[in-house]
Amino acid sequence: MSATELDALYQEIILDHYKNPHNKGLREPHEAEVHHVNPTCGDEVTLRVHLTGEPGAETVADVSYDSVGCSISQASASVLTDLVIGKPVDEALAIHESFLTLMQGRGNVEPDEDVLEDGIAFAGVAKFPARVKCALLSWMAWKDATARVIQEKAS
Amino acid sequence: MSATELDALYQEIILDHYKNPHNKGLREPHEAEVHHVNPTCGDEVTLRVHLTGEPGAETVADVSYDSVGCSISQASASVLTDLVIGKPVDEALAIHESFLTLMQGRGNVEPDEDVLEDGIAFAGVAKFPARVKCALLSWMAWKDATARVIQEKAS
Amino acid sequence: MEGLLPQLEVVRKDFPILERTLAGGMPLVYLDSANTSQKPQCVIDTMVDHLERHNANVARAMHQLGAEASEAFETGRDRVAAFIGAPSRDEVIFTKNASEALNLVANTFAWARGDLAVGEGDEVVITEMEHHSNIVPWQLLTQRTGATLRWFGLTDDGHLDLEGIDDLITERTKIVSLTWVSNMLGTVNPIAAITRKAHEVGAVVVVDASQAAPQLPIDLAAMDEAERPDVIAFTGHKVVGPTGIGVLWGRRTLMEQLPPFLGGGEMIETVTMERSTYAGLPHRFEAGTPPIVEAVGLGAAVEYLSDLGMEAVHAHEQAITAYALEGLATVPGLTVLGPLDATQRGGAISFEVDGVHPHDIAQVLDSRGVAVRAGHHCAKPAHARYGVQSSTRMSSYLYTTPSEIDALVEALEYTRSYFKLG
Amino acid sequence: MEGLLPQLEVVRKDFPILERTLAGGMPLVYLDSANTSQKPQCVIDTMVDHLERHNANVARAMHQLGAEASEAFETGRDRVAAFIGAPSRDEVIFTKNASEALNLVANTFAWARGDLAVGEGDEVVITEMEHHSNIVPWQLLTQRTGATLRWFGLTDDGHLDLEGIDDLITERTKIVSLTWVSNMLGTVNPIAAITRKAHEVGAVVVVDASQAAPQLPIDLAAMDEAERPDVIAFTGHKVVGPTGIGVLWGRRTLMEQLPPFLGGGEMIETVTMERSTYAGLPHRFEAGTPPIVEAVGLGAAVEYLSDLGMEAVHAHEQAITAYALEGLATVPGLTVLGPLDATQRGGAISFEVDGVHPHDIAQVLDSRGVAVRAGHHCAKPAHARYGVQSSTRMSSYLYTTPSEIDALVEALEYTRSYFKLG
Ligand SMILES: Cc1ncc(COP(=O)(O)O)c(C=O)c1O
Ligand SMILES: Cc1ncc(COP(=O)(O)O)c(C=O)c1O
Repeated sequence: MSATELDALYQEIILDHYKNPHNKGLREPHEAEVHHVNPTCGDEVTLRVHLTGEPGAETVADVSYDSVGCSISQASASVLTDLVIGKPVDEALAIHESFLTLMQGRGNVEPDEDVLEDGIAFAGVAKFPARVKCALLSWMAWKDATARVIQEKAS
Repeated sequence: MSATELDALYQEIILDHYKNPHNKGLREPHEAEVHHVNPTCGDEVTLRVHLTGEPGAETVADVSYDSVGCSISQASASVLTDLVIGKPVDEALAIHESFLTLMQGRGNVEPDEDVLEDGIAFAGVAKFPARVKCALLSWMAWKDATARVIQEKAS
Repeated sequence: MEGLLPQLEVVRKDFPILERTLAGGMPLVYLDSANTSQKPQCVIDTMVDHLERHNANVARAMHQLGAEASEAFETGRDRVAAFIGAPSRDEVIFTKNASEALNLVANTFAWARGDLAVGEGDEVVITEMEHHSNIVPWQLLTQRTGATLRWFGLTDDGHLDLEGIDDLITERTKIVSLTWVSNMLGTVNPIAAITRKAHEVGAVVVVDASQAAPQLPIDLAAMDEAERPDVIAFTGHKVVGPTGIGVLWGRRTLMEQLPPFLGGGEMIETVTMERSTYAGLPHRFEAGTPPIVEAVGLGAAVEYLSDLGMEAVHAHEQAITAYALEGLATVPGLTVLGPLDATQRGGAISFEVDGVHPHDIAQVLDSRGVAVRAGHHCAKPAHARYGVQSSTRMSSYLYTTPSEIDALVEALEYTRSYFKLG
Repeated sequence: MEGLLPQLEVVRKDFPILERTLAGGMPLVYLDSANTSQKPQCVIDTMVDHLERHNANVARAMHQLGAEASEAFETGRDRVAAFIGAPSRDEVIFTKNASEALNLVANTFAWARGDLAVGEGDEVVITEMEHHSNIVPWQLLTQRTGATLRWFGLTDDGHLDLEGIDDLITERTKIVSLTWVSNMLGTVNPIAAITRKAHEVGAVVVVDASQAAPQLPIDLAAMDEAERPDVIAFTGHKVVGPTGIGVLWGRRTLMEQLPPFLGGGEMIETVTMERSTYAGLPHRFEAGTPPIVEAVGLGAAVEYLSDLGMEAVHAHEQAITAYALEGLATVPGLTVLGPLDATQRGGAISFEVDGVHPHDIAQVLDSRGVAVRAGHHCAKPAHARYGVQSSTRMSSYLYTTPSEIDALVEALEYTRSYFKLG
């Protein structure tokens, strides 16, 4: 890995979010709380989701979390919350999908800044297979928690 | 393996004992009966020992057996019985020891015809590690059975 | 001869050991491939390249070598998944051999609770033609749980006796475990029909594919779900791969319900001194450092087979087997154990020769460079069923030529004359 | 520097991977040997020669290739037995890795009856510094049998807390299982003293020698019987051997009493459909085709180590470790976890750097070619004990040079500046 690739990984935006994470700290109210772990390295996140609105047309009213982990996993949690809070769940899920595609693209996917905003800073991560899991930790937790709330409401 | 080595393995004496085994068929009286198996190939022997005489000075009064197996294992059982029946146990054990040394010698041990008689025909077997177990099957069974009788008598 | 692999002589050049000569300058005639297969140069080279240039531990390592090793290892898994048409690559679990794969299932069933629990009144069904590795694990399971072990018997011509199937596979049946292709009789069993029947009563079906994977095209995803086994097991060293690796493919919903087998590194989610939680598939069943260079080698091996085409490999086996059955029929006093129709069987042919013990046959054959196996081939019950204690087995593979079969038949004639059989 | 291996530069030439360059043309600085060791050419060549010229299945095969393969395989066992001074070569059992070896013991104890039976009221004692592979198996055993799991805690400076030993090792203790050398803290534990104590109460002692075997001379036969563990386990890939093989040495009288683990080919004496009897040691615990080419490679590996001399390897590790501890002490904000005296520890050094997560450290180090491990190193409880969630670990081996340590220290300085830490 060259110094340039290293810089592509550790973009300023990422280091900023790492040093000053948004929406960190667990909050009320929430309908689901999940705890996800990256078994390989031990990074952990506890994440809460609060949805409002009618079944089938929910909105992500709040996402809060507590976590221990590396710069990539911390920054991606921070970016996640920025991107999804306030969005209709459908739209948030589409953003999730788009982030996932970027991360699994091995560096060959062009990120859409309109959709991913600060998230495009993670484009460089996709070239580091070992770090993709770091970037996805909180995103997977969010999807899991959201699915649980929706399922619960439906039943 | 060359044809000469094959002939060294399948000496006439061995093939004769194979076709006309001595002392085959289980007989009474006996103080111990053992069943030994070669796990790799499935060859089996059931062998009985009858000892007479005072503790510490027993004589091998009879050895009889029933077995399924290859020419080497069959012939060696036949030769064994010829060699030990009628001998004092001590002497029979010494013959056993000498046969064992020959078999484990990888072809580098010179057999003593005075001790092993027809048993010297097995010298060629020692060069075939896979067949050494065949040659030793009944010998190990005999030693096991003899040890059991002696132990039983002692206790 | 029809059905042979195109360019067989070129294919043989891929296998360096086939150039070997043995004692007395005899060329090697290797007819023991059901025991273990030979390795093509590309498998060996791939392993060497890995060890010389990419060696590192997997999953845990974040550096470049670690990334390369992990990628190579997981590519091995992808290739194996493709080779058997696994519905999901995460259902492919690496074990140390087929035996461990079968034991993994039997051993975890002993600790299963709820729906999968095995206990008194439950039955496990196997067959009389199983390899010991598909008998002993189920004996241990049933002895330890109080369940009952039952089995399919065999017909005189070497097939499963399916007459009593309705009596054998019942509501009490928890598990049916059987071999796809017999390593002794060569018989190919009707896996789909038996699986369908077992699934009807809610039983789990485990298939020992150790002899099937080398010779039959397998496409799990293409099978009707009702007829698809829940688990299949096979072993690397019989599919031109290295020793030290086996494969267990297991239906996700089953494997996720079974309790852990070996505990340790890589199979955990989190560990405290008091308790642990476990990782998802496939890692849940892969405790400790996996067989890394072996998975890399196995990946190259199944690629090699796929490049030849498993249909072509299968056709080759059938052609050679037919030719061998014909040749063996010309040897006086020789009796083949198992089906005599090459289209209905695999490439392992066990036989007896009147008046000569299998050991002695194998020994004389070996003096002519012909390598076969003699003994019970880890199938004592099947031998007992046919009233024999041991047999001689020739087994061909994709590199076997008709002239090697000729050499076998000639060597058998020589054996008979050596032992002075009329 | 004193204590280094003589002719270190020549020794390094034995390891082809050390010539590799990484992205950006960086030379490889491999400091992840506690994770897996690199392989000398002689190990690779021995494996290639086996695969190209002697490949066959072992034990079962009577032909010349089979005899050659069996001889090569069993020579591997002889060499491993000599390497650890095993009282008997039949006590050396090949497993797939250290994890399987430890699980084999824990798993069979679950089914043991009589003297060895484990149940309610019995206790199993481990330590807080164990690798997950020496924790989870005992959790499973105690959960499944109703026994109680207890453990030694750790002192602030990274040693076992032996204060409460009389309370911990008592008449209730059935098994004590602990690591010889910690893979996280580097601590070398007082195996002899603890074994003596455990034997006094009749407990079985299992020692995880995964990190000890690569670096300490081991001579079991020379140990006082009261102080000799009953079982030791280690793994091939950490002693310059291949993956896919581990070693379990077990006292004969213990191993013969334990029930079978995996059932199948090679571990049996005789099999009928109703029941089986089992072979003697070591085969009793080696079901199925063993790791043949791996045993051959491992044999070459331990020969290589013995030729260098384990005393010399140990001295080298100690010299490098001392030098590394000195170097690391110069990095601002860096804290080493575990003992600080090189003579009292093994070569794995885990540390934290204030303000940078281990992942990020490892990543920047990797951009300079320096390969280390970041995470919990399969020792979550030990990390939790010291209030850290993960750490960075450098681990040296016989091929490590002082200038590689310099490269590490420099790269750590660079990491600090990269993340703009004062
Ligand atoms: C102390 C210790 N025990 C056990 C193991 C497990 O070894 P393996 O992964 O080869 O089973 C390791 C290495 O990973 C180790 O360092
Ligand atoms: C049908 C069958 N099942 C299981 C096995 C066991 O395979 P392994 O010895 O690699 O575990 C074999 C081969 O020995 C086999 O032929």
